[in-house]
Amino acid sequence: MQSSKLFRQALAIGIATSLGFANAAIAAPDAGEYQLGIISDDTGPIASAGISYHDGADLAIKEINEKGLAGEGVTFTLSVKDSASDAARSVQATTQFAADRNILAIICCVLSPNAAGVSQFAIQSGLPVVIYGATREGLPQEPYITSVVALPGPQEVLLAERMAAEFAPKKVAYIKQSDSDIQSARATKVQKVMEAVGVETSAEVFVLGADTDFSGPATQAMVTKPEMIFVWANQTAGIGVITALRQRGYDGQIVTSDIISPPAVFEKSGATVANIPFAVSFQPGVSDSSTAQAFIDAYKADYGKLPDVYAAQGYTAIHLIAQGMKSLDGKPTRKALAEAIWNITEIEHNVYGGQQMENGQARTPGTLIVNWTKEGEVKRWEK
Amino acid sequence: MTVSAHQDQGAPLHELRNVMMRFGGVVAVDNLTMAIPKGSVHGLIGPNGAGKTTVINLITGMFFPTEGTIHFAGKRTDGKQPHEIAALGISRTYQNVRLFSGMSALEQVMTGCYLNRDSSLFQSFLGMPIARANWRRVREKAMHLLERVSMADRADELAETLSYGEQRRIEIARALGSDPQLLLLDEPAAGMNQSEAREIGKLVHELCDAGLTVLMVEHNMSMVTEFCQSCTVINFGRLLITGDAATCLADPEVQAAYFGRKKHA
Amino acid sequence: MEMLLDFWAAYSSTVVFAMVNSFIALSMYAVLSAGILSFTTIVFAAIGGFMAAQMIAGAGLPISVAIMGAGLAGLAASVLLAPLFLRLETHWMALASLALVLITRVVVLNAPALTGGVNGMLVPVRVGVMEMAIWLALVALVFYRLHHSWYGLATRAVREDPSVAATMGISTWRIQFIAFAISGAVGGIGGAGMAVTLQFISADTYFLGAAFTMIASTVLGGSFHWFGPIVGAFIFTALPTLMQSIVPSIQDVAKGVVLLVIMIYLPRGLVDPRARKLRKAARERQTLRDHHAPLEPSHDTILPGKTSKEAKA
Amino acid sequence: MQLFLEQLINGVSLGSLYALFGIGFGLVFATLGILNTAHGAYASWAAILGYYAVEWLQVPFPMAVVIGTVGGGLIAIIVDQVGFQPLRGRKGGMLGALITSIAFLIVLDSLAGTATGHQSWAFRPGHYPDGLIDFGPIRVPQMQVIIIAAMLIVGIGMHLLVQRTRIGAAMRAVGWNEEAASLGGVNARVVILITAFLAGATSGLAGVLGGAATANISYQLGEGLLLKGFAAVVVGGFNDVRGTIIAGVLLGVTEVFVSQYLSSTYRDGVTYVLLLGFLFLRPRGLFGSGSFIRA
Repeated sequence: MQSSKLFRQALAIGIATSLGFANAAIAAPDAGEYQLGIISDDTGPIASAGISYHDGADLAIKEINEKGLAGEGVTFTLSVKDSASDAARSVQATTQFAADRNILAIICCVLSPNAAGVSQFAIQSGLPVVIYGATREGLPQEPYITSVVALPGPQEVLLAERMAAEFAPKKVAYIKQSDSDIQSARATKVQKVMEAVGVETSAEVFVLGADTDFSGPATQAMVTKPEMIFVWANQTAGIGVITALRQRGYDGQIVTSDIISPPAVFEKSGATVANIPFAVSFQPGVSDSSTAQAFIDAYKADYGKLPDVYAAQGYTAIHLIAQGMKSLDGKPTRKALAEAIWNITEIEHNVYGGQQMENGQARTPGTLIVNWTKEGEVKRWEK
Repeated sequence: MTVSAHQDQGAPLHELRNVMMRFGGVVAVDNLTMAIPKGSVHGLIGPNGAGKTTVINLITGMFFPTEGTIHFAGKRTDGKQPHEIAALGISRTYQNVRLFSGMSALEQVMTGCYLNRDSSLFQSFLGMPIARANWRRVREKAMHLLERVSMADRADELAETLSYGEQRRIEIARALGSDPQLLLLDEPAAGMNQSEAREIGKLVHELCDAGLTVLMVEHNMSMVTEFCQSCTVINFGRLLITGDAATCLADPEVQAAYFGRKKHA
Repeated sequence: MEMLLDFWAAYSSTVVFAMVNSFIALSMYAVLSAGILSFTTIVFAAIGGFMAAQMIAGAGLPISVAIMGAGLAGLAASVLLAPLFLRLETHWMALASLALVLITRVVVLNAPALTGGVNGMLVPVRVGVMEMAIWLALVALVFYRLHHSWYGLATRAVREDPSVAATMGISTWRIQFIAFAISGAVGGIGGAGMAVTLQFISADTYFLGAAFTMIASTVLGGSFHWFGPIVGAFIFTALPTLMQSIVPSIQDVAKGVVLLVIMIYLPRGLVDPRARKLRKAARERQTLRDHHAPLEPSHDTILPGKTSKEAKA
Repeated sequence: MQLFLEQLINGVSLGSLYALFGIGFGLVFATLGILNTAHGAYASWAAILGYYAVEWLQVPFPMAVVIGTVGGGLIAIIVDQVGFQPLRGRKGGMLGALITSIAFLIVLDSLAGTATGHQSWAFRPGHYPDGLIDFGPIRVPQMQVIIIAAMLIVGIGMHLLVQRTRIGAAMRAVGWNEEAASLGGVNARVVILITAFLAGATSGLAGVLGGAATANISYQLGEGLLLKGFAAVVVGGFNDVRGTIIAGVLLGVTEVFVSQYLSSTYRDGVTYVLLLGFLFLRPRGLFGSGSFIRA
């Protein structure tokens, strides 16, 4: 049967290729040379952010190796497996990393579902994971799973309090993405703050992440004549909503999240996203610590563009591992490394001007409330 | 008329009574009344586009008549689904051979024996002995039918690799699988040479002798005169004449409609 | 030896996912083999998946019980849906099934008590390779038996030519109803399989991406024999991993091109019993120097209902 | 009342995109018998080409629309000749064509992802008609007016083309039976090329206009259009341009009204349940009469 012959051939090629790779990996590494893994989102629906995380991580590796930040004579290489944001492929990549004895730890995941699946498997096979993107509560688990992403909440609360104090609006509308747990959670936090100070909710409009046309939702929100509209949705949908509001002539205050912080967004939307306040923990032009400045310069030199908040998170994830590594003298094991990382209470090398860790979970670092100017710069937001 | 001569063969097995079939504005069958005597080979003839195949489709339930009634063995069949009519004992072949692609000759005929199955789905996927015994029995029956059409030695071959004449014979064996009382043959000799056609004719006669009633749509006049006891001639969906074959073909109206047209074609 | 163990440790999960995808592909094959193009498999998988997740995470039942429950849930859903769907002809049915996939997503997102809503559900246990293999073997055995049964013959007849099949006493409706039922049960099992391998399921787990990938792998493997979908599922699961190591930057393009090339050169898929028999016949002809010219194979259609030839007769 | 009218216009404009997209999709199905899932990729690519034209070559927006539209048509021809033509000779059936189109969907989408750096782009403010037009108390974005007008012009044009011209007659003939059409003096190959081009071009037009109106030019642009366009075609009846237009517009209006007046959470649910209900009640579409099955 030719078909089964074909299948056997394909299988043979697959095995040969993979064995070849296994072989290459088994070739004994130099003393002090360790491998980390990244389950990236270089392709797929959220690749726009995924690539930034990956770039940030690459930069961190380079820096650590040059400066010996992971300890004397310790160098890292980064092994990449692209998940294309697919949960099954994320889990497969985890098992492959887990089986590869040279891999000490991995960083991963923008999407919470993928992070949850990866974590479960990593715990079962004892592989340290540092999460750099997913913001679901309760992901960190002692000692193997840690997260350098601050949970949503505090930043939104700060932002909302500031808006309430400075504008004292009477009526506010919320446009939320109903199929995203993170965005709904953020919107709820904001809404609570606003309602607590007596701001009336004029409309709650739900959109879906895959929507493209937002003229209906924009009209729906605008018709209730809110003084302020909060937009809580993923990047594409959120910018779509903002554009639709502006296109239809809404000139009230729009407030949103860090989805518009990447420089690529301003490049795309220009003045449409100007003067919209959002809260971030890292932003070129505003973050002014020396570490941040060094990171921004190095990133610009390597990639020819400014880093965004995602790149900063990928960068931080690798530095967290380096810090754990440094505290281990001698032969690191996965378990020892996991414990070392778990016990870190402050990330030394960070771009936020201070980053606390508590039970494997990054706490919200300094919050910057900023906005794009019409000229394409990010400034601290002022009314 | 000679119809009375055949009444001694008993009541008609199958009848169309005042059947009309319209497709949109086109009348394909126009007030047709036709009876197929039990135990005979009955011919249905007429020029191209006369509506012969439509009649077969009406009998097998592919089409529901716009008006009129259809009766088989004393039961109304118009409005019944094709598979229900098949279960009553009517089976057919096709003008342009429609075997199932990808099945061997034996599998084709076994599919034709579908109505012979007496094991349930559960029995067969549990692999119960009753299912296996039934399967074996039907397999033997299918082999026997293939032998009958002299195709037993090609049982395992894919039907589409066989010649046209062989495919026709397999189709007849398949149609016989359901043990029909009435077999409808739609131009069984089309595309065959004279000797192949005669073989088919002989086979039909043997079947008839064994008690089967046959309706044969045929173009080949010598086939009709040689093998049909009686026949019905239609043109433009209307009945021209019905009676014994020789009389029908000699009828001047038939000559005009049939051969007159044929000359111009 | 150690290398082999490493290899197995690295790729065992790929094998498990391939087995899980095999269920989904077999579920699609179940209806496809009876001439129906339907994406309802994904709906059955979702029902089975959340059912299993609830049974395991909520009720603490063992995996095998949960998989059984998921199969039954899928079966029940398909039996309820089939009468509605069988009223529609092919493309309308395909669309209706797509619409149902989209509706399922809305329902999953808005029924947090059953599905965790936007948060999805964690499944605390992971299925073993052996257990999954046993389930797949069982299901494959059922398909094998069915293939060599009345039902198998009838489905092939209905798929190739439903009106001819009807004149043999085969009820298209009945055959397609059974096909739906099998698809439902197997789809439910597949959905549960996804739950106990991904260990996290949400509305996105059972959505269009899975529908398109799985129909493609079913047809790629071959939709004329039950072994085809399994082959297709294994290839489609292993392909991204393989492409990743060969051409990481254009892995998706490469995947599309592989699919395209196979469809152009082997339009009936990798496992094609007819092609095998045709080759055998060709070989025999060569040796026998048979003069019979083979007929052009009639074109395979998945359209049930009356054919145009009939309609225009 | 004002809200109602504004939302009505939103719905009609959204629906016009679905209709515009659906016309080509239906045409390919009726004439060539292909359920083409790659139809959405034409729209994405047309929008990307339009973007390049405006932002890099600095051509005016109307020119970009033309470039995108023609580009969509050319891509459709390439896809047809590379992927679908080999299947025609061997009668691969509907399923083979479907899977081939999925292959193209994967390839074209991921190439589009690479071409855009996986980002979502948008025409810069001022580089496309982004102003408002006042109709009494109602202010309507220019893009919405343009989209509705484009749909009407293209829709009526296509309907006349298919029903009244020789090319249209030839298309219908090929749709009915390719072999018979060739015998009747119709050059089937030419008709296939024209059909593919028109389908790609209408999809491309929907892509450029939609991309501009929604400020979202990415490889995912076509995905949303695909499902809704497919729905419009099915509800409208496969081989009737009028049906596709009416169904597309209805779909858009339904979506917007459901989320305004019923529930925005259940918007898609309600829309698709209505669609399912319609299918079960009237499986042949708005204008469908006989069974549509290709020879």
